[in-house]
Amino acid sequence: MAVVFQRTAGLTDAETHYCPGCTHGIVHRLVGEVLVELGVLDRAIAVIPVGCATLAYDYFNCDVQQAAHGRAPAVATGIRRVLPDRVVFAYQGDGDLASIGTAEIVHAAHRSENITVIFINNAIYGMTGGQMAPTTLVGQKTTTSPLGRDPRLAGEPIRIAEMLAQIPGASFVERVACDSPPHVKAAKRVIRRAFETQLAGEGFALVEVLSTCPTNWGLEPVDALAWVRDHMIPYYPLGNLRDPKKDAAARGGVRPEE
Amino acid sequence: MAVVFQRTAGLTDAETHYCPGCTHGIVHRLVGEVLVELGVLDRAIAVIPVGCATLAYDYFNCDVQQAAHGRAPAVATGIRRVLPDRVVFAYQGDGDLASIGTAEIVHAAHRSENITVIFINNAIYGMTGGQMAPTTLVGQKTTTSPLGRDPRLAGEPIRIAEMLAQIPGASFVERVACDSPPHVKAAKRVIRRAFETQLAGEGFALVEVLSTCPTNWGLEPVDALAWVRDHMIPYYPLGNLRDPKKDAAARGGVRPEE
Amino acid sequence: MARVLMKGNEAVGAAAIAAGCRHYFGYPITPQSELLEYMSVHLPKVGGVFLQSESEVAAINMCYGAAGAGARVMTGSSSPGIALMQEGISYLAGAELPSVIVNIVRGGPGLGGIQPAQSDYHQSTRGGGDGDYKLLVYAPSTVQEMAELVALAFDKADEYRNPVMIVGDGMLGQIMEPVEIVERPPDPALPPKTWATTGTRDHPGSRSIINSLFLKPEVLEHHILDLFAKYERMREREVLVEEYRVEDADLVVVAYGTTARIVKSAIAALAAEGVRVGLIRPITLFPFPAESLRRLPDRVANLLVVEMSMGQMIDDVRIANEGRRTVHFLGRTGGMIPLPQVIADTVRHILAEHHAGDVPHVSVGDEKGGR
Amino acid sequence: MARVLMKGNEAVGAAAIAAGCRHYFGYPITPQSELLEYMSVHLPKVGGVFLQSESEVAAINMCYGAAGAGARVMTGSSSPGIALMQEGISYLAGAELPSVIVNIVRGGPGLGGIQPAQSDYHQSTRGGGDGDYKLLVYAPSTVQEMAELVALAFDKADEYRNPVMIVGDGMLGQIMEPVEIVERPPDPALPPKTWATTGTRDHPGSRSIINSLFLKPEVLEHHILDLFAKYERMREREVLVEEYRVEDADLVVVAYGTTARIVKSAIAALAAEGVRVGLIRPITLFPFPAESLRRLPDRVANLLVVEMSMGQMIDDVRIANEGRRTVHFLGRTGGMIPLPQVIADTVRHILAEHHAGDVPHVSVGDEKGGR
Amino acid sequence: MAKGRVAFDRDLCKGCGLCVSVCPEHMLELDTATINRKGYHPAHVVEGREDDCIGCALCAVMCPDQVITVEKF
Amino acid sequence: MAKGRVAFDRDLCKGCGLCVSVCPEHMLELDTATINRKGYHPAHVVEGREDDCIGCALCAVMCPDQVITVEKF
Amino acid sequence: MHNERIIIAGFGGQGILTMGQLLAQAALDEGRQVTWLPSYGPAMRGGTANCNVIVDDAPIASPVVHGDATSVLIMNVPSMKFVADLVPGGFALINTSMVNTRVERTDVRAFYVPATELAVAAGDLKTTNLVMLGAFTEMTHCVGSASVLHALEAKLGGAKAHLMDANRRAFALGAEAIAAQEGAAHRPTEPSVPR
Amino acid sequence: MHNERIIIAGFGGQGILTMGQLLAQAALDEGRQVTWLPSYGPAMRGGTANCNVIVDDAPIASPVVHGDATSVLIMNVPSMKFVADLVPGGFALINTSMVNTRVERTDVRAFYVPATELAVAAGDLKTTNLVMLGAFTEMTHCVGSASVLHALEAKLGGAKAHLMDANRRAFALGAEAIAAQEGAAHRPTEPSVPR
Ligand SMILES: Cc1ncc(C[n+]2csc(CCOP(=O)(O)OP(=O)(O)O)c2C)c(N)n1
Ligand SMILES: Cc1ncc(C[n+]2csc(CCOP(=O)(O)OP(=O)(O)O)c2C)c(N)n1
Ligand code: SF4
Ligand code: SF4
Ligand code: SF4
Ligand code: SF4
Ligand code: SF4
Ligand code: SF4
Ligand SMILES: [Mg+2]
Ligand SMILES: [Mg+2]
Repeated sequence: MAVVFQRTAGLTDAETHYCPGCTHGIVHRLVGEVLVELGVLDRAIAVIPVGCATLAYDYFNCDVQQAAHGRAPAVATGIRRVLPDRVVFAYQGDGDLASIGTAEIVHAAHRSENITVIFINNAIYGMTGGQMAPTTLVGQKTTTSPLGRDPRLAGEPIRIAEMLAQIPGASFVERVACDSPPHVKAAKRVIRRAFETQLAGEGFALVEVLSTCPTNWGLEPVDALAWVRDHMIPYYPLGNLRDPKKDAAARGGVRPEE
Repeated sequence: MAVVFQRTAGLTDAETHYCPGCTHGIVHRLVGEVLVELGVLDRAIAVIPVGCATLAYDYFNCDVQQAAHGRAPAVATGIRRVLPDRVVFAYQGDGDLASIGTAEIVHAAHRSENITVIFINNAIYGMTGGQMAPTTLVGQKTTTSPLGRDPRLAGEPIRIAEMLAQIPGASFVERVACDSPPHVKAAKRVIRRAFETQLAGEGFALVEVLSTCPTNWGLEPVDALAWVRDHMIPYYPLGNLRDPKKDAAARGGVRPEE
Repeated sequence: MARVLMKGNEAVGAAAIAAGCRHYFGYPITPQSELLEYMSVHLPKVGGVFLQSESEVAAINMCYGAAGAGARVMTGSSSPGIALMQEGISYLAGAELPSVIVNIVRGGPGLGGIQPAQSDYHQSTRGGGDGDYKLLVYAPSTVQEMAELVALAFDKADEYRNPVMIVGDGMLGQIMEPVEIVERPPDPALPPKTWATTGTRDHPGSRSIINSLFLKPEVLEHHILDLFAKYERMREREVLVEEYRVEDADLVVVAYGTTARIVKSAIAALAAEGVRVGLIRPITLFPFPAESLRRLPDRVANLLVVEMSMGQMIDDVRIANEGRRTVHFLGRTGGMIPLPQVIADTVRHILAEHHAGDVPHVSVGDEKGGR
Repeated sequence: MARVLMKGNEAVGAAAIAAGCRHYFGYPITPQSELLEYMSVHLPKVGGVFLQSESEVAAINMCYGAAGAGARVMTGSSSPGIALMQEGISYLAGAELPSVIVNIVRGGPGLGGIQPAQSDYHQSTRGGGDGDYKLLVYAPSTVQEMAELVALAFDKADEYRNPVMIVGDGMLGQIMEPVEIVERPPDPALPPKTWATTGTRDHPGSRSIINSLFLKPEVLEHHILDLFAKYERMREREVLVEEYRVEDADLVVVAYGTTARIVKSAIAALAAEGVRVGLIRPITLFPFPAESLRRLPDRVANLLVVEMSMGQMIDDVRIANEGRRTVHFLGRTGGMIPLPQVIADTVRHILAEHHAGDVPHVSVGDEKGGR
Repeated sequence: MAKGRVAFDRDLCKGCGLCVSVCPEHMLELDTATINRKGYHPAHVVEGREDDCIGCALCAVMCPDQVITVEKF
Repeated sequence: MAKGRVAFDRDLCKGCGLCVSVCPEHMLELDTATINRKGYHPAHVVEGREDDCIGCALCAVMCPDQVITVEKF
Repeated sequence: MHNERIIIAGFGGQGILTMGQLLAQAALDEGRQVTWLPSYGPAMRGGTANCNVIVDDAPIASPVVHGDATSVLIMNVPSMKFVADLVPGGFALINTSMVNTRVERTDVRAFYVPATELAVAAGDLKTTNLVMLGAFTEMTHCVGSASVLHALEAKLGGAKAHLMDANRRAFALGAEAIAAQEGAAHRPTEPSVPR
Repeated sequence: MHNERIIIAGFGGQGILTMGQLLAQAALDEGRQVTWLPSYGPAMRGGTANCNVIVDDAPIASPVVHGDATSVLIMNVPSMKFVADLVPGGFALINTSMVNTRVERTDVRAFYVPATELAVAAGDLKTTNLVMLGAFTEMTHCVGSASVLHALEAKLGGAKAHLMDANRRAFALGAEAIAAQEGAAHRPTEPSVPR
């Protein structure tokens, strides 16, 4: 008999304030598990955003800095440049990262800051009550797109992973989802890979996680998972866009660690 | 006997403050010529940046708004949304657009604002005395990369055109250069095409122009042209990355205007 | 239009539309988001443009573009978002662009909290942006007044070619009260915006330029002197203030916004005991109603400033007071609201113990008696 | 180290490095860029990190991260760039992060100009960011003093866990003067930064958290009261002021920064005529040396405030003065520099015409006599 | 014989039902008869189905609130 | 016979030499004997080469300061 | 005519804020002065919610009800703390389906209504707030029943008109539950607090 | 020992700011008090440049020289306006290679030196500023020649040491040009302006 699943030490015992079924909780757990499994929890520093995860300083069981809205990559840069041997990651929502924080994430990638970014794309502004995000799907109703997102007024949703993957410094970029157990398990492997990129000193790594916001989507949690599968994944294809492993292979294996 | 080349009415008679041989002057002229040739000078509104072109309100022979550093796309958006039938363009440097104004340019593209952006990539901050830009080449010496740009500290230079081309709303994106008469002539055709995109209501259009800054590069003007050819073009390949024409063709000609 | 129940945030939106505002650029933030949401629903219905910007920085610069193009334009946010707009606001002032900016203030500093506060007074009245400039600043205290001041703000913005700020605390944004929204098209006496970059030349060769750069210091100074002549006109003509029961008062309270309403409840309670307390309620924070303080009856030996902050307006009270009366302070901050009971207690205490010249009574963030 | 000729901007950098600063994040802007450039050359030589950020917004937030991680960190900019930092500065204050911010002030509003000014006084002393907070603000007047105050700033930032601002005008950034840079490692009496997120747990389960969010208003208020207790300690202990020839003065000028130097030239000229003029030069703008004004000899009936602005520090002078003396003002703005000749004329004029209680003499941006 | 066992820390449960939806054995449900400390109907094993658990932990993988511990035999 | 003609508005010239560098006829040079109103040695046609101009306007295309007018016959 | 200073409190999602708005709208329709002040927080579910409603004849100064409530409506256990805000003689209305403790103060009047159960009886668990409103109206006669129901009708509008019946039933059941108890609506017209 | 308040002015690129720095460094090396205040602007070429240098024995209050200059060094036509800043008895030094007008004021002393031509003679056009400095030093004896040359040597450093010779020649030619004129270095030690 063996315990095959239990609470991770990567998170504190605090109960989260997240709504029932919100996948922020799942991603928190995956990050916590990965930190523990990589043995780096004790030297990890989290940078948390403004958004529903803004209270995550109570959850991640490591040092935490709460950053201004959108500025987590800049804050993480500050930490990284002071403490080159720690594990630094930023956790950001899509309003935070893809809207107000666009410059900061682009330039963290551009500099290839040796940090890991977990990017929660739930196609909406959760904390402030369901306004449109740059990632909101066409036709999706939000409190600021009451008739559904109109691409003629607001443009078509932005694919952050694809955009960042164009930046030379973006060493690792992959999109995952939280809508089903296999996808969650895959997400964990990818998050691990993103931290390994940092540990190998290979530079900027970002994992975009397609997530739910049952509350502001106005869906039951289970239906929200289905919405990710049926609507988000088709527009935001899962998969790896940049990986030092692949890149090294493409270049003939010059990267030292492979 | 025919006059085959003379001053354009698209620019005022003011003498520019640009340094000898600075290609800002060439690009100004191309924009002025295109506005005249398209017959839209009288309904054009320019948005000018903070950078060496910050005094261009004296040069473009149309209405002009001087925008805060990096915010020209937001200012142009404000104008565009008030005056849907005018011709609105932003003229920005690489510090302005690729550094401080990253969020604004990405989101103007994202919304597919129906504006034209002329992006002067001279691989440096001109006006403030030659600091490193995100576009500064590896090894290039500037006043803030005194030993040459080190990609381990500052990342590898960003290719803005490629990055923006990933955004669905970026309808027209092309890179040109100012280093030789054929390239200048081609640049004019491309700038014209970018304005035509706007006139056809096809959304966001951007032309990246590889330019010189003889003063801060510490080169004679003619040598600066050679530097564009020998160092910039190899890293920043010229060519079209997005065009509604091509895109429509690829989609089977569904765009109305083709 | 009849009186309807509306949130303060919604009333701002409705009043703006009724005043001919057709362009809104903004970014979500609690406790202001209902304004944004109201605009997203209602502006398109009247052919207007609502655009959710990528950030507050972008929002204020979109306002700049739109205002420069001649439109009646508005943006709104709450404290941290307004902090981000400071450079843009300074540009608006420098380029003399009419625009209305709404700050539904919450507690700071930093991310702070989301409950009501008045701790952005300095930022609003003295400029958090760079350089010498002023905004015309309105501080309504009811939803109805907020609606009326919003309408006024658009006219004044156009009249002075200056950004105008509406400062409401989170309470005023969230409260619902009956309000009558009156259609109020732009004052026909306003001059045409010939300076705007409308892309239409009056005559060939005439161009409009919107700009705040003046590399020659003598030119920039001249420009600033012109701006300050304008601010001086505002000081002469635009002061709004409510003087409430000051004629026979033993003590006068100075408070604005919802805090002033709470003070009124305290005044009523004190009146029932025979204690006569007056209220000076600045409705314009800039220009500050210094005259109202100066011409108070001689019998008023004590002033009590009540703010939802650690004391910011008190600077303007002190400057106007010039040492004539003892200035006391009662402040709650970080989202705490001073209660009428506490205000009344403070007044009783001052009247019992203090006379002009005494050390002022400072009571900030007492542990009890706030909400 | 011997006295060497250095630009003010360079001396800031050298002094910071001598004070143990090893991290600089910043963005170019005239007239401050030499600081950035100095750091790009010299920080790597001592194993430090220079990073040109993508913007001032990023720079101040990098400072936040680095300060939170326990480093001695600095950023610098000039007026519009500092305006952009306001949200970040408010966060630094809210999260109590020690850091040094240099503002080499130029004329505003908006893009304004690039010549020297003092028109960011309000922004520095009252917060252009959101909420109730204060910075410790130093205003040096020579390059040597700037170097010394930078060193002090790092210690004070650590001591109070508060951002400290150095305010110099463009002149002070650009001027070269002999300066001696003294190695000045962190004061050994400073407590260890146990609060920093260094990613090293003191004991298992102990975590450090850097944060400015307090959703519960009572908790946020408590936090702000703690901050203000700290600011009160600064008021008690940190005031720096130069009182120059005030003992036997007929009139006292209040001026800071390079303006104060120009005033001294005027004082020398007046002294030659037998006119006795004193100078109060605030070295800390917050805390403001109000006491120095209060305890002036009774014979001083007139104060003259001289600023390179339309009058900002004058607010603090008026608040401290409480109506006791007549406060006059002489200001130049937008990059214009008040000349000793004009200052001397103004003093002569005041002494000839005014006595306590008269209407103050206001002379702003006179067409002649500035540079 | 049961191949696995699940245990719920039921006061942590927010009744979102994600675990219920993914259990391949369909052996979980929300306990509508109970309201936990947080005010939710917590998830539990359908009465009598305890032995059907295969210990696959899919329920736990999807639980956002770390309510579930899984053992495998 | 000349195929073209170039004219320089010489007080506008900043002496950058771009026109000189691109003229296929190599018929332009900076006039080091002259300093114009702006303080530069302006470009001009090498003495005696006036008739070599082919009116290709390449010089004008590269001139950042609109100094050059070109006619073609 | 009653002048009331009301606190309504419970879990988020129980329709707390709507209750207050209906009351406020009803009062407005009756030509009274009214303010409605909500608690507000982040969008996340599961927190507590409350609002202050003041109905008066004179213009309302402070919109805050704190320590001077004439009525409190309580929908969950944590909200029992608001009983302390009642003035002597004030009314507490408790939803006993959610709250199993009693009011300890003896200087106030407590009314107990199993509102959730009555709502289920009315045909829809979601009408619990209407049960409470019915009870409150009967308890205080602060506003007329017709005004509340009218306000609700206006709020539901066309699309949700079918919900009106259950709500109407719920409202009536709440009123009946109070009518059956003694002491309701007998409070002096003018509450004994300064306003 | 002279106390001097100097304005140096000309085109950007003529080494105006460097001239001031060399003077300031020389003064510092001689143990004097000194300030050097440049004009500054955007990076674009072609504008005018000037700087104020004050050399004194007492600490220097205002670093601005305006209307109270004891010397002006003029390298282009537009800079002739600075002659107006001279105190009576002040010295104007004009580079006649660039300026073909004469000083009109009669209450100041003007010196004319064909500095550019002398620089060419010294072997490098770019040493024009050293010609001017040589002339100025001879004219005022404000600092010693050796100090200026020493400052230049330090500034050029190793890599550019080969330029030293031409500069030295230029400096000497400037000094000679003045020595040949009458009236230099005869100004009273203490300028008649308040400092
Ligand atoms: C400068 C600033 N602007 C706006 C806000 C308000 N705000 C808080 S959270 C948030 C949106 C968060 O959305 P997202 O990043 O998508 O995170 P989620 O809540 O969806 O996880 C906003 C706009 C703020 N706190 N600061
Ligand atoms: C907010 C702000 N930050 C910095 C500056 C200073 N500044 C003026 S121009 C400029 C750089 C311009 O470089 P670029 O955009 O590349 O234009 P170029 O001069 O090279 O054409 C900077 C940083 C400013 N004016 N405002
Ligand atoms: S509001 Fe949305 S994103 Fe935020 S906790 Fe609730 S479900 Fe999750
Ligand atoms: S500094 Fe560079 S970019 Fe600016 S005008 Fe001169 S050459 Fe052109
Ligand atoms: S472990 Fe597998 S079988 Fe057992 S309850 Fe969970 S999902 Fe069902
Ligand atoms: S997934 Fe977790 S929180 Fe959701 S119902 Fe199951 S055990 Fe409860
Ligand atoms: S037109 Fe052609 S041939 Fe004639 S001068 Fe110009 S470049 Fe030379
Ligand atoms: S290109 Fe133009 S500016 Fe340059 S040298 Fe030729 S004519 Fe003169
Ligand atoms: Mg989101
Ligand atoms: Mg550039």
